[in-house]
Amino acid sequence: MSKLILTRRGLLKTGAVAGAGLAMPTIFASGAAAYTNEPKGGTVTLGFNVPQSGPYADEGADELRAYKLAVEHLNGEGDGGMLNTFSSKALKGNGILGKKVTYVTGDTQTKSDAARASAKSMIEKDGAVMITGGSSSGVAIAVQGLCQDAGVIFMAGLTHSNDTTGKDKKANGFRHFFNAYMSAAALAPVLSNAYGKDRKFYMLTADYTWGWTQAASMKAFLEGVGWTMVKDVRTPLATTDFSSYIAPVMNSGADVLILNHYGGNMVNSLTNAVNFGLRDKMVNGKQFEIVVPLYSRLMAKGAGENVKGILGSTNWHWSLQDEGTKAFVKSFGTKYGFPPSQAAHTVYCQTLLYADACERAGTFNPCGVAEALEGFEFDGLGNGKTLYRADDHQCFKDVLVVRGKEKPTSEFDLLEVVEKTPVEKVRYEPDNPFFKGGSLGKCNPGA
Amino acid sequence: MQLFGLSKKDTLFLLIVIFLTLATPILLQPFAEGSGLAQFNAGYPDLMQRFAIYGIFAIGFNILFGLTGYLSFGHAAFLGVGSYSAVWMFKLLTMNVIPGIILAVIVSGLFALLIGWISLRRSGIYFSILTLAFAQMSYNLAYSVLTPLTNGETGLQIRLTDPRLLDGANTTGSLPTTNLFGLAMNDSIRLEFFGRLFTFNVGYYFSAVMAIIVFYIALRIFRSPFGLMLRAVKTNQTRLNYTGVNTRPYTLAAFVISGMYAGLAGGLLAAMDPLAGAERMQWTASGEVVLMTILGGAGTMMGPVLGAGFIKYFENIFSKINDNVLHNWFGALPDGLENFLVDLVHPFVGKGWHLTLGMLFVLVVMFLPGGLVEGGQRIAALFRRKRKPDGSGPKHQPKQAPHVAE
Amino acid sequence: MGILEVKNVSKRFGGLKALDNVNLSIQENTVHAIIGPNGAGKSTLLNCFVGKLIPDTGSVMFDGHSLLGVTPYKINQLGVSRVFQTPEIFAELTVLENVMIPCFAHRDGSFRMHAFETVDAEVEIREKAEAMLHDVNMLDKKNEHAGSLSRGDKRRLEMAMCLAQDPKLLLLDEPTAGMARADTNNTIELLKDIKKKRDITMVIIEHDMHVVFSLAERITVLAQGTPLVEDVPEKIKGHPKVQEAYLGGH
Amino acid sequence: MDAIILQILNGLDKGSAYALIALGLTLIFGTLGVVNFAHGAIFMLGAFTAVTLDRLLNMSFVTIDPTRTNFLGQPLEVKTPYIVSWFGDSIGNGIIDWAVPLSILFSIPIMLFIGYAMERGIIKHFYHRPHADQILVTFGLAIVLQEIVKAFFGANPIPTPAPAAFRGSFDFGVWLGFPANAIIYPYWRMIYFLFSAIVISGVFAFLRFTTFGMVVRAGMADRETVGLLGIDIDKRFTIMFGIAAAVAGLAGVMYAPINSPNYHMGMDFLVLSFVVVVVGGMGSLPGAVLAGFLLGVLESFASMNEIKSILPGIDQIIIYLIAIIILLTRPRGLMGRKGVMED
Repeated sequence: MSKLILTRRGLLKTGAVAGAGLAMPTIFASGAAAYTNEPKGGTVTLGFNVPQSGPYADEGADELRAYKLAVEHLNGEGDGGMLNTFSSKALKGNGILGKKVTYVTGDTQTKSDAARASAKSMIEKDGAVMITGGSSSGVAIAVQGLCQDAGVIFMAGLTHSNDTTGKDKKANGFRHFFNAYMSAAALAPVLSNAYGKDRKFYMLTADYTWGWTQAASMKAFLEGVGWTMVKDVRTPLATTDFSSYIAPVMNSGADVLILNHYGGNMVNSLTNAVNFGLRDKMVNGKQFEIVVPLYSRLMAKGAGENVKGILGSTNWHWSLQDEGTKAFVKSFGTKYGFPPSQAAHTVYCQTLLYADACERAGTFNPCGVAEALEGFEFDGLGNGKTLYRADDHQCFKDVLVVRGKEKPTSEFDLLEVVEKTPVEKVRYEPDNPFFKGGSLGKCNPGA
Repeated sequence: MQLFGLSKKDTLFLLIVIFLTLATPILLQPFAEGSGLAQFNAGYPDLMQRFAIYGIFAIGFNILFGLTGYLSFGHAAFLGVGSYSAVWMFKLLTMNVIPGIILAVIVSGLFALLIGWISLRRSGIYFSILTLAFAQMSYNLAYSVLTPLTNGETGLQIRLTDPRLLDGANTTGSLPTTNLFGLAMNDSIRLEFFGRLFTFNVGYYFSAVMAIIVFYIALRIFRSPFGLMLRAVKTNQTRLNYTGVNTRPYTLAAFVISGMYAGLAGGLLAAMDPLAGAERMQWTASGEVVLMTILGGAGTMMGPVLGAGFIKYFENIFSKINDNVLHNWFGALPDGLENFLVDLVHPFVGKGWHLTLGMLFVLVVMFLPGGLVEGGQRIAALFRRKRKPDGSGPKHQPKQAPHVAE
Repeated sequence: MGILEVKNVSKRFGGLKALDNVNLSIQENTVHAIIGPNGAGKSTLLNCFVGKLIPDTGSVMFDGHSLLGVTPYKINQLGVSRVFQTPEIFAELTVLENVMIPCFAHRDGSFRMHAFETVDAEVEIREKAEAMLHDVNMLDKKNEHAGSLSRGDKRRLEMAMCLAQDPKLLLLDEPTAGMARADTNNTIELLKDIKKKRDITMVIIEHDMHVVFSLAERITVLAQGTPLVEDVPEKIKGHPKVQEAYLGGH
Repeated sequence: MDAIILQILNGLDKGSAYALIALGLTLIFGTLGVVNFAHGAIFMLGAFTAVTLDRLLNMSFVTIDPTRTNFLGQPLEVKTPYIVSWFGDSIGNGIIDWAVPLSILFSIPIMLFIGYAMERGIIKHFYHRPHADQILVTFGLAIVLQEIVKAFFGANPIPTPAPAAFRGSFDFGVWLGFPANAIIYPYWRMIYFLFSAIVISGVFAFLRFTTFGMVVRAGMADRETVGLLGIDIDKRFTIMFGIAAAVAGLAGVMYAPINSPNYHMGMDFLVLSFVVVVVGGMGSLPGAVLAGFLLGVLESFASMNEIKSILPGIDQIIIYLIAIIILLTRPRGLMGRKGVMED
């Protein structure tokens, strides 16, 4: 009638002596499950943890759309999307390892506390075997740490900070999205070609971890192509009006302004900068230019006309013409009526990649899945040939440099791809100074 | 029966609270696993821990606000400072939670002493804004300039490379867990009965015992001459001054005590999950505890706890109801009706959980001026009236502030 | 030497001279009334006794202590209690609690961290408070909310609160203001009764001459911030200067 | 020197937004004694009336252009705003271009109505309730309002540009004898500053020179007495609530081109506007305006590199630091009245 399940998560080190008598539950043998939330029935549950309230709610909504699409495709419904173009053919359209895929959703609120609470409820209450999603690096790193401790796989959503696969990398965490270093590496040569070798740049940087890694990467690469930095000014996260930071730019002698901002900050700082007429000015005999290193189409939409002609980088764009992209855009566009964002794309890929790794490993055990993902090379997911590097669980793929389109044909057609920087140009060693300091640790299956 | 220096009524009250707290893992799991309503079960460790911890936070806040009427809008700062202190203890000394929690309480108490000493020079809205300003400064600095101390955006985490002087070398290659003399906080016993899964979690029971202890302390404070003085501060400070009472040390003591409660809550949050993020100090977090207290019923013993549970329940349970779940619920109905109902409910759940919460704030405060506790009292009165039809039910008393008992 | 010695006290508000070189000596165990037309400075003077205002010049000595710049609660702890024009009570507490608070303050001083004792266990305090309520005929209302009392009851409650501290000096700021005749008479009786039972000095500010002449042993007449005369009631009644001040010579 | 002038301009501009919001807030605080946490949401609603008008003007019919394709390779649906088809290209697009200034007219009745409805529907039940209850109900209301906006307009910022004629910037420096490009300032921000100056003086003139205003000011000072005079002060206070909402709404409309509106912009301003009102002193309208400009200017100065290099992170906390200093040195803020919201 009743059954007793015992779990013993976590490893006890300190208490072995002190707590032997106190630690009642620990005297029972370890539980029946081989790893956290081992799926027992005919279904497997994935946890989609995305911002549903707060400034990134639209991005979260788009991620959620892509997740639903991915689940359909995995379960053999719909047109199959990128399953048809994916280089690995392990997935059969019958769920994962024969189990039907179900999912639970949660709201990260773009706060690390709330995101962890939401992820925990997915793990503890709903039995999710993998957590994925998110739209900021702080949240990604926080949830990645949680998943490591709990013994489930974390497939990061939109997170661009170097730290996610740098000093905060974890054995159970994987990132498909590109990072600040790659953006800078891809942008620098394009900028120097477009605007000349002798430029002076001024940076406004969001005053938190992501902003700093972005600024440091941009500085390193732009100085590498011979540009000189006039100043790097940090702006508080809560800033809504950037006028007092932008006003001094004109007189600083700089002729390029780099905005290391994302989300609402980016929309406002770019709008303010354009309103100040910076782009109409000539400085040092050159046209003044603005650069936004990390672009997002959804955010670009918020800035409206102001993005026209402005260069930046992005992980993926729907206007690419490879087979994978076309299949994904068709599938997504048919279902929802508009093209997917880069956030939607990266989380769709992450879901497929996870499912595929489970199939290839033949298990949902996080250690098996991680092993299958490490060093995995694939193609057909819209970014060309891609490698999931074993050393830091970062995907290496081409990086897109894009420009705000001068004559958009629709409300989605805001960016045009200027250059596809090949992966060799953005690759770095795992011990690169921008990424050193953390270690993956060992994969944790929990239980 | 009188225990622990409490009156008979209070002893009974405390025993009920102890029973409810200990039975929470069962009480919050009323629906069978796999049934459509299982979505509303809240008996999983993380949420139960949050109930207990935010309950502590709100009880402490109520000692200041409910008794003295001083509305602090910066209490989250103490929560955050408590969390940071505890995590630093986990990093430097040991993963045993006791030193971390003790440090959290001490540091937040000192921080409260400093902020209270300055802010209590003013009263009313001026006091509120002073506390708000201090908390916002703490948050902004923790997010940016103080990153070496707080790890900024990402939040302060434990690492393999931390010294942890008392714990000995870590050879496992994975992060240690917080524990109480070896009893890991994330250990659980799970029992399945009648298709319901009950999780008895070490961390929850640790928080629950803490919550009961501090609830008892708060009860004693409410019933003490000190508590009487605090209530006198709220009702008439002028008279109190002309009665030979120096109100400053009283309010400051209340402020520091409630700051220490917040620090304890922060320390416990870190003990359950060793990560301390700056968002814990943001004004929205301070506002949340204000809302919890008022929603439940300020100045009452149970109100703040109820309010805390109410808000945390919505945040964690309602936000997870998506269309998929809705279709499951209404799946048995004809398609047209099913879609209609799903569309009807859709805006209020999942990403719309804020909307529902906001509407409930408005409704509760409109129709239950004494908060959720008043709702409980009304229901109780209804039952009492039924039992005694002779009309000796609740008298129509002149409207008054919710009574301190209950 | 009186219990309260006021020497050369002046107080200005902007251009207005509220008190002008006031000298006053109040003898122990007397009932001393201060009367005068509106704006004579009576309330200002009273506020200088309790620490609410600090005189610009001069000195106020109570029982050998200077009261200048001393905060109200410290002055109260020296033995000065005050009854306000509008009763200041703890409206949200019960009548009994209202009286227990001054009992605590009298026993424990201006601050004590008695957070872990219970009010219920303080039998002595409660009994004393009940005795005080008995003195003012309010014991039957001890569990009522103070805020819902009638004005007369509030006044009596406030007196009980003040007396609970065994003050040496009781300051009464128009204790019968706004009262019906019957209530006023009750209050007079009450004050007489108090005076009979204990050693206490009272200073009364009052408009109502009936009250003043029923209670006062000495009277000071204040006009335009200066004492005009000070004498026993019988002499004040017919004093020409008083007539002038009240009936308006200018 | 030019840097300082620039930051003064910036500060005045920021300050005018703060002052406008704080002015409305203090009308509600001072007149009605209500702690209105929904005031930020009203500001946000104002901005969204501009968005709504923009949407309305852009209402389009759809024609299929077979020669072009959309992102799925299907024939492109071309949208033509009705206004353009009615009035022709130049006039039609001209009207759409002027959506923001037009929304000023559009928003006044709407915001007055919203304020009126809020006061009659909810706020009026809370005049005699504790401030804590007012906070809870208005906060709940703010959440509801912003969630409704989110449901209709999404969470992303929505670009709402100023008319083409006001885009770009003006070279102040040349005017003052500085070299070119030394002090440039966007036209729209200057308009914002002028606009708020007009609105603020309008409100002051209204309160000073009309009978209505005089009654309201008397009511602010002593509500009971005015009530005893047989004047229906409640009705006037309702209207004041409407006016306060309209002021906040106008601040929002005009702010839309400066920063693209999003649904939680009200919350971003809420805390700040409370700080401004309290620093200005409870119940004082001139105090609120003064504090708005003061904090705006100081915030701008704090973001100067020269100052940041001496005090890193000062721009993160300047507003709060100033608030603390002012409240500790002046117990009732800059110009607060005694006894208002002190208990």
